[in-house]
Amino acid sequence: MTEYVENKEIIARRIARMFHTGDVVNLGIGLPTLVGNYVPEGVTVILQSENGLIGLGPRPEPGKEDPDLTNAGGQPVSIQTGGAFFDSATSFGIIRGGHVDYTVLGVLEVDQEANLANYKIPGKMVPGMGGAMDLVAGSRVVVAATTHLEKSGASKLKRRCSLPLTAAGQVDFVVTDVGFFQIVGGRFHLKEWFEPYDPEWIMAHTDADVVVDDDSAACKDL
Amino acid sequence: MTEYVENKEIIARRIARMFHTGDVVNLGIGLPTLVGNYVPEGVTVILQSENGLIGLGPRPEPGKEDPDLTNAGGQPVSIQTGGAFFDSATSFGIIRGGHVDYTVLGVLEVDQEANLANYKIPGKMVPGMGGAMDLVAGSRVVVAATTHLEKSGASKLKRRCSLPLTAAGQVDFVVTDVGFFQIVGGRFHLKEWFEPYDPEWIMAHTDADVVVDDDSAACKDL
Amino acid sequence: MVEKPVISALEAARKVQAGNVVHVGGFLGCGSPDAVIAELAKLGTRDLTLVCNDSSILDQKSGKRNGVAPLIENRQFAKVIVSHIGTNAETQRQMNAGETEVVLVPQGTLAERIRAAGAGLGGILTGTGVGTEVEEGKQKLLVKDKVYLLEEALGGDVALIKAAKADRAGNLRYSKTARNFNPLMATACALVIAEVEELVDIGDLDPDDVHTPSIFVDFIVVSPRTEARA
Amino acid sequence: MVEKPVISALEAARKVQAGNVVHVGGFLGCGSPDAVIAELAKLGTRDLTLVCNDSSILDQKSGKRNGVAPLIENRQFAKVIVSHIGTNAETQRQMNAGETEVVLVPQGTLAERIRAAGAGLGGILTGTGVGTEVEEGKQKLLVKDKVYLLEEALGGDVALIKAAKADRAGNLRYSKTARNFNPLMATACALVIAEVEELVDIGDLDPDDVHTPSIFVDFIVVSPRTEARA
Repeated sequence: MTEYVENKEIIARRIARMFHTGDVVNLGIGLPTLVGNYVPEGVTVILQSENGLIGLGPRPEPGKEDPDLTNAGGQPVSIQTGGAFFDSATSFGIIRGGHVDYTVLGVLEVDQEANLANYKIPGKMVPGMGGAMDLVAGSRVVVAATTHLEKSGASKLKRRCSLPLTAAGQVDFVVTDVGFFQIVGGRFHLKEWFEPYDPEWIMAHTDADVVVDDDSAACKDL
Repeated sequence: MTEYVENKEIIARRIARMFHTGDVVNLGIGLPTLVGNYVPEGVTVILQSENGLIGLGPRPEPGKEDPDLTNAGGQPVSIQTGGAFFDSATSFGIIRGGHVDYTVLGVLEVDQEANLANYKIPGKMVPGMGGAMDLVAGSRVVVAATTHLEKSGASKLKRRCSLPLTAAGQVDFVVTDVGFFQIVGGRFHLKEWFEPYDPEWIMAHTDADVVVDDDSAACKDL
Repeated sequence: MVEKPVISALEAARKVQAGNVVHVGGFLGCGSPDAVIAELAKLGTRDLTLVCNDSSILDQKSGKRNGVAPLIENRQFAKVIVSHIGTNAETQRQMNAGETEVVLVPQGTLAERIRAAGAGLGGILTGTGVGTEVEEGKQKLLVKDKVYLLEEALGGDVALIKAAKADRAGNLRYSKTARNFNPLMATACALVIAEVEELVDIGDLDPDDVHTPSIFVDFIVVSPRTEARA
Repeated sequence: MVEKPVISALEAARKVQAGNVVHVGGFLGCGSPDAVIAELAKLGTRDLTLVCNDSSILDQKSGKRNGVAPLIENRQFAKVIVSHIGTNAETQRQMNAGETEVVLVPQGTLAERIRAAGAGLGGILTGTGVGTEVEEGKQKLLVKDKVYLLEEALGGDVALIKAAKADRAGNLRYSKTARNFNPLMATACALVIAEVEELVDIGDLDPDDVHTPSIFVDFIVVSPRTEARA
């Protein structure tokens, strides 16, 4: 059977294809940030950053950083022409009010009931939820971005999350480095698989109910 | 006995003396607006207008009116240097949040339980409450400004309001053209009387419980 | 940034469908989208629900009318949700005659209910209206020994708002007290149409000075200020 | 307009009393009142409750620290109410050791709870946290078939905020993402101290461009930007 090799780039590439011009997108820290690098030419998305801006731009050249202009990870960024700044209540009004089309975020676990856990490992690591709970509860479409397997080989996709939830029943899509999944009716529907992995491999390496629909297919030229 | 002669100016004059420099004050439409004309020299109050500004200034000269700059009655006004504009949610955040020190407003009825009615006469006149309910519920100090008697001779100060209430138990002071009242413990305490009226006259012409405290006195040089 | 379609006042008015809940900005006519309102009055679209601070000024004696008054006169609203109708006797007449349903909401509560809809909140707890007719039929909650009314979010289908200036992306700036309910309504409706006096290029507005970020605005109508407004 | 007292960072820090609930602006140190924090750290005032977006950055390896980190290191807080402690391992250590009580609040809920306190609301209904540990001990309400948590207003005794510019009346303007929680906290505390980089005359700020109106601000501390901040 195919050996699993972690591939974050393919996850970012596939998610970036979900967007259309004009979509408002919030990209979480870490892997989701990579998504911004792969938005197809001709598609203009508008990045929201929950610390208070619309029109997030790239990191400035060294020496041009402004301490008053950072992203939600505290890193120096820029703002695109036509962007806007606002306070945290307005920022989360945008998020909670459904004005963000897509939120992409990393997970510790995601399950077939559309639950997501990513803010706490009791007794071990408690970074806090930051803006994640609002983003998952409020965004129109929630995309979980994750490698398919842990370093240990365990499936990140679960029947039921064991860690404290970030939000219940809010995840719409899960994109891993083996496939593209939609959660519907308490199951992971494998809509696309990324070769060399195939449905058989994926079912064998996912600790949850995976359904392969009639219209599912291999995803080409990622 | 002294004959009652309506005198709105004396009401406005007495209320204007309540303020200290820096107080944030909202003046209702009609009689309360007059209060602004009598603020003592050396006292600088900051007028809030619920339609969205701090630093309300006088009506501009004819021909200098700006259709984008009005008071809560829709009349052309100006803004003082150092003022600020904001939206209606912020404006009522200021009001409800206790950031307005004094609200002065007219009444149809005010009673000894500190209730106030000024927005509706069922079946007859229903202008609506506008911002009055928030102003009375939210301001630190609520001052009811009213002539003491109706044209009919009936007392505006009541044991219990008969009209629908604007707010329950929120009025602190009532200033009429015969005296200055504080509401405490379910009674009108006459703190000052305006000559030629005296406590005897006032008790005889008020349809409510009026108490004259030991420190009450005639108000001189109004 | 993505440019927003610039349409005519008539095209804007056509986007309002019979039966819609329509939020209209303005305070006694100050900051109301007059060009779009004029076209909507001509179209005569009916059975609308109005959410607005007030029913504007309609003075039959002086002939003065502004804001939503032409729509009230036309009886285009089945229901109006406002804080004040005292400057428009026709609204009161329609209410008394049972022709139009009038719901009076305290102004601060109205502002927060609209904001709540835009911000994805189910509602807010306010002390305003406790002990008055406003509390009828509402849930009362005790928080830290104080009684509050639960007031529910109030969203809408279409927001017709007015700003002084837009850039082509749809970022807005309001002028003075013409701001009032406009920025709140921009967040609270499925479709948002901004009538503006001036359209500028993307980049002409300082990102620190944008009052309504572009993402809230769907369409722009340009209607320069005329003498008639003053 | 009335001028506000301009005081030193030390005088400002002295206004914070042991046991106070202190709101501190800033997001991972961006937009935090560093001069006042430095003096408060020197004073060592204890048993404080912190309300802040996060416990700032404290990286023992690189030596990088910002925002409220010096106060955390000093153990001046009996309790911290924040959305995130992941960039300050010392907060987590104190929490695990039972030295400091840590209350984690979703960031949007934290922002709204602070705003609610400033706006005189008892609380707000949010869908955030439903079905998670955040809902424990909270009232759940059903509005239009959706479940919401009742989240209560969160005010404070003192707000230590940071703005780019103040006029002498206390009107404030923030810069870029250094705005964050600062304007909310300015409304929510009994005493508000604004640290600013630049003080200008009354009249120098356009009333349409004021981010925090003067009436919210009690004291101004002027602390020009230094290279150290960048």
